Amino acid sequence: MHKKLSTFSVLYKILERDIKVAWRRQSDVMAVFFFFIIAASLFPLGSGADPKLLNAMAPSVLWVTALLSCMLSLSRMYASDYADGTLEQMMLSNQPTVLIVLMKILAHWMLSGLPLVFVAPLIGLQFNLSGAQLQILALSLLMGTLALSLIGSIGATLTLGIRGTGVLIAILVLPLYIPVLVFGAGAVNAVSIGVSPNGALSLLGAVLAMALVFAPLASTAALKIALE
Amino acid sequence: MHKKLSTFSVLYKILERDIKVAWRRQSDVMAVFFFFIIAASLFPLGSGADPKLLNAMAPSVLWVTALLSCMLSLSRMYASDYADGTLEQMMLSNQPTVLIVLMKILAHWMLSGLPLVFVAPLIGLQFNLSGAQLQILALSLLMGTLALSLIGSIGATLTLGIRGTGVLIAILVLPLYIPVLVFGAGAVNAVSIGVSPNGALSLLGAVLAMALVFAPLASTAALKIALE
Amino acid sequence: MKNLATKSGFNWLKYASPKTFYPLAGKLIPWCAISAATLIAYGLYIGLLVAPTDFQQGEGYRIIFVHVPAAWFSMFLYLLMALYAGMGLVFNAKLSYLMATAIAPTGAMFTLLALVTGSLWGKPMWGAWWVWDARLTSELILLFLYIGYISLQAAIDDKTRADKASAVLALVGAINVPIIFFSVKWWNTLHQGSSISLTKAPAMAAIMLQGMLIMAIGFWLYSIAVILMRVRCEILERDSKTAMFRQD
Amino acid sequence: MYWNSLSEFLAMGGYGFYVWGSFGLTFAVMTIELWLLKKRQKRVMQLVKQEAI
Amino acid sequence: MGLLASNRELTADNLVGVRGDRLLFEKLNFKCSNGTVLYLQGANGTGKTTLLRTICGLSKPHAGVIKWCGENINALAEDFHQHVLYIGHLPGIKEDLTALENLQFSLALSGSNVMEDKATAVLKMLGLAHGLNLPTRMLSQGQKRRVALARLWLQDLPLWILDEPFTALDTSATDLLKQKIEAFAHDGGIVVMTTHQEVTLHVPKFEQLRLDA
Amino acid sequence: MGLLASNRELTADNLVGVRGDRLLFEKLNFKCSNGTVLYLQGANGTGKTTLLRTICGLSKPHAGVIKWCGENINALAEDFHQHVLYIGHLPGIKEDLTALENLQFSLALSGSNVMEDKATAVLKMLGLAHGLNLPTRMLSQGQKRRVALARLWLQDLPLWILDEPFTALDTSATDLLKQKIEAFAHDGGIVVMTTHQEVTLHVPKFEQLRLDA
Ligand code: HEM
Ligand SMILES: Nc1ncnc2c1ncn2[C@@H]1O[C@H](COP(=O)(O)OP(=O)(O)OP(=O)(O)O)[C@@H](O)[C@H]1O
Ligand SMILES: Nc1ncnc2c1ncn2[C@@H]1O[C@H](COP(=O)(O)OP(=O)(O)OP(=O)(O)O)[C@@H](O)[C@H]1O
Ligand SMILES: [Mg+2]
Ligand SMILES: [Mg+2]
Repeated sequence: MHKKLSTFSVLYKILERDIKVAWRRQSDVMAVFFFFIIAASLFPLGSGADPKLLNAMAPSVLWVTALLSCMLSLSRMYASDYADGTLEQMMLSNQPTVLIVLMKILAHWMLSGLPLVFVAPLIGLQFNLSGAQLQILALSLLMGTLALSLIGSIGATLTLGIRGTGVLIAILVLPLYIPVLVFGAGAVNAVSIGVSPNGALSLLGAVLAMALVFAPLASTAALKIALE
Repeated sequence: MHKKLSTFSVLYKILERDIKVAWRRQSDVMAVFFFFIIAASLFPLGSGADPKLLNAMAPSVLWVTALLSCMLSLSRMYASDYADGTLEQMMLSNQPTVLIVLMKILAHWMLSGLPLVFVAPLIGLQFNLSGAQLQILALSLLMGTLALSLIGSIGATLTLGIRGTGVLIAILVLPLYIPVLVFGAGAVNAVSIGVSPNGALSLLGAVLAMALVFAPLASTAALKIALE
Repeated sequence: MKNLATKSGFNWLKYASPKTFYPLAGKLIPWCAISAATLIAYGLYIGLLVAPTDFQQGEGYRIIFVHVPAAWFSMFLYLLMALYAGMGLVFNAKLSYLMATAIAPTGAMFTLLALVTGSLWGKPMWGAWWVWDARLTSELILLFLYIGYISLQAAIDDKTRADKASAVLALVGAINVPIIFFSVKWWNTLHQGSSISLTKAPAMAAIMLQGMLIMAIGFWLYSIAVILMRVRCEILERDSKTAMFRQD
Repeated sequence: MYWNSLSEFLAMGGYGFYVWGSFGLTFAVMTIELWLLKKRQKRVMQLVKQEAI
Repeated sequence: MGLLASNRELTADNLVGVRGDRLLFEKLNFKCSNGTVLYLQGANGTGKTTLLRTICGLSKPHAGVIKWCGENINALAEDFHQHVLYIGHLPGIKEDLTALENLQFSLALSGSNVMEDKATAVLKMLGLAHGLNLPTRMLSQGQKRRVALARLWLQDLPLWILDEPFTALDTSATDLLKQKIEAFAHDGGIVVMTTHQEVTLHVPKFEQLRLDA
Repeated sequence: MGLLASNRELTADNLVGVRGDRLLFEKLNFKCSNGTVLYLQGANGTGKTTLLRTICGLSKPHAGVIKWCGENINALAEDFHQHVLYIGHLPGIKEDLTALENLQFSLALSGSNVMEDKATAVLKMLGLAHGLNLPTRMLSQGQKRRVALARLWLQDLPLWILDEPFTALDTSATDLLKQKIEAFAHDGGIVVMTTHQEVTLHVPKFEQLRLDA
């Protein structure tokens, strides 16, 4: 009557479905994207048009904005699956929950972190960043946003089913994001002052590696607690 | 068996209930507050500790952060009333919907805009702002956050019942927030460069007046559409 | 109802059940409180009346007698909280969760005090209420971590879930604290700029050190007393809810 | 005893505001914490008594 | 019961209901006077919920009019709303508030001010004694429904619109609700309701309307 | 039906259920073997949902153990999950996806790969022909439930756990579901279910368990 699916194809289905759902409401995929663009453009509006000031602000403004836009979409990461009972079904699936969590994180990254890697340099141009700076900005975001999705997943699972979640997640997650921000923006700043960004980038890599190990475990524990 | 309540007391009950719900989870009231503090503190971490740069960034950073924190709590403004059917009941109430909407906006402002007026100067100290700058910062936020709640309500009602609302609201609302930001941060910047902030402040007042007239009407229309 | 602690098979946990602990804590509190009051009074005496002035900073340095103990305990209590939270998760011991919950507000309070007294010191010393120095920044982040823990605890009203969820958060925070502190340090060294670091202790006079230590022990005993009081309240509150439910 | 007069003690060599501010705040906050706890304790005790009846 | 004494009438004239691109019902006519229970039947997806929402004015009909005492309800707006009590698929309660607070708020919304002890009494009668001071999030499915339904015992409105009111209720709650509906109809109230359960109601006028036709 | 042929057994040993601080049931014992339908009864809020969630391992029991073929389900974890089909109060479907996509995903989650035409056929049989390619958001309450229940026709799992499966279903859907449950039990399946409706099921072993006691 039916054949069994391999672990791999079950996980692939989970990823595929998250992306399909997001795609169905394209506005969602676009949204993080636009939020980043609009929020980053607010700073020049708020501060007058001094190009030197803008250039100096740019790494922190772009990185903080990227961080906030990834964070904003966190509450969406598990909430709807929780509300409609899909998450229960996932926990009852015959696959280890850690792997399922990892897939959800991956989907979140592909939908909210990855797009930023491509627009950030464009916005960077508005702030008069140099080519080298833009390159490192993109590279640091590529690694950094994955770490943000991983760490963010912990906040998202901890606050499942709690109302007014958006802001609570922010409070839980922002302090944990600080190393990512420091090393990510630090790499771009290093280029600005003519220092090699490699140190910052390798530290960022180390943070990412740590997050890859611990975040899925912590999220899984939090999920089990939330559904109990 | 029972007496009729006056319009005034029905409206008061609506305001009271919103505040009670928020108070029940004190974390909620605190949350916007803390988000503001934490997010504002991220910028120095992204940019290094140069006090001159920080001082120059401060007006735009503080104003943009205040704006973002008001915006983050927008999705909470009507969403839970919508999800559990209370909003339907409000529309079926014997009070004009505009007034009900106005009360919800007022509650939102009291819970998310007003507290910022009080903490912003404290954070301003961390950016080495002067006394005069701090004063104008607080004043501009007092007027500005009310306008933000009013305008935000339009975005919140337009996106009701749409999943992944957080980011979508942001996109709808941020462009409308620009005048508030420009005049609000502009007033503080004016003080920094030794110009009178009165021009910017009176323009901010004009924006607020416009918002007071149009935002409740627009929100009401959006609500009716959302519930149809 | 079966006692949760007995299930785990660790004998010492039996004594760690809230019911046994409640009267024990009640006996400890007065002793801690009295010795805390005595030590703090003695520390104040040394700090304000006996210790001589600092040749660099004048009398302003006396803030050290509250600032430093507060800063120490802000960090120490966080570690302790994470430890209890971890034990709670591992042994499923209710009392451990209760301790973690009770520590958080006091820890946050000391963090806030370290920040405020530090600022009050910084204004006369550096001419600014705040500088973005690595140590100050780390302390600020520590406050955020406490706030996160307390907010999460408050936002979940199913107590069992609140305990477990915030324990997970405390542990995640504990893994992160070293990384955060390290990253902040690194951030500050990259941008040397004008940041002023806290000066190396200028061969602190023995009497100053003595005053500070006494003050610190006083704060420690105060923390114990307050935390135990809070645990007792927590036990009663949760217990009485159970009783309330049983009535019908 | 290090001080010569009370007014000198209070002035703290010109740092009075900062020193007394820190000490005052520290002990004020600690006292408030204690007071809040006492209040909570009283409330809980009342609740327990109510249920006992 | 002052409100219920006077003569009321709810009529539908050639209603047409459309959802998306789909025609649900056409040329629908009915007339309900005091003491009527109008019982909508139909398989899943035939448009019962859509019709109920149209009757209370939450959705506009595609064509046709609904009249309350002879006047179009769209023209009446709030003047009509103050006579309607609608309980839909969604319970309309806040999970953060207690049962009592929820009840008081939903009463206040329609302008009636009910004493706390009266409200408490009704909640107790509905078997919610122990949950009075719990946030409703901590109640079971059926208990939440009971909180939502408690309004029926406390408000003097002449028209009730109930969408599957028996969902999730156990037998004792179902009986209570049935009796309440019967009493209400005897006092001259008008009820429009749907349910997939079998119900027999002893009321002055019991009318059925099938939507599949 | 390979899976169902072998002997399975679900047992509960001295279960204690607690929600918040409230004791719901105590010293609960039961044993279900092939062909059993265990029917949980009890008023609203007596802990039926809690018990069902405990049986599938979503919540941990406060005390006591649940065994599947003699082994503790907590130890089995995923090895137990691959035998269980749970449908709770929440339908577990995404409103943005179509009925077919939802069905395929929930099948994939439990590792079975069903041909699209087979899934389509079941959905059609359940009366969802016209809604196949609509996002489920556009379906009525009862139609959504049908989508959630469609899994029952497509998966070979030996243990079904159903929380109020008849909610929102009209009579024809109720009949289909009843027949399916009966057929499943005759093939040796085990069902644990609750409902507030009256049901009579013709199955090899029909056991009732009241929770109010
Ligand atoms: C991690 C938390 C902190 C610890 C462990 C700590 C510890 C200390 C210690 C041991 C001293 C005296 C020895 C020395 O001069 O180096 C000191 C001095 C000082 N601290 Fe802190 N502190 C902390 C946070 C803060 C904060 C948050 C502020 C300000 C907001 C601050 C402001 C000061 C000032 C102004 C001095 C005297 C500066 C000087 O001697 O040049 N500290 N701190
Ligand atoms: N938001 C929507 N957009 C488009 N069509 C919809 C929407 N909601 C419902 N429909 C369609 O309208 C029809 C009627 O839905 P309605 O909810 O009124 O049915 P119902 O009779 O109440 O069914 P049930 O017994 O299942 O509650 C359904 O076939 C459904 O597909
Ligand atoms: N999240 C929760 N926290 C604390 N208590 C809860 C929670 N959810 C439910 N309860 C309590 O547990 C009890 C059992 O709830 P449960 O949902 O298992 O009941 P049920 O038998 O399924 O009822 P129904 O027939 O209404 O669905 C209820 O009395 C409820 O008050
Ligand atoms: Mg319906
Ligand atoms: Mg139930």
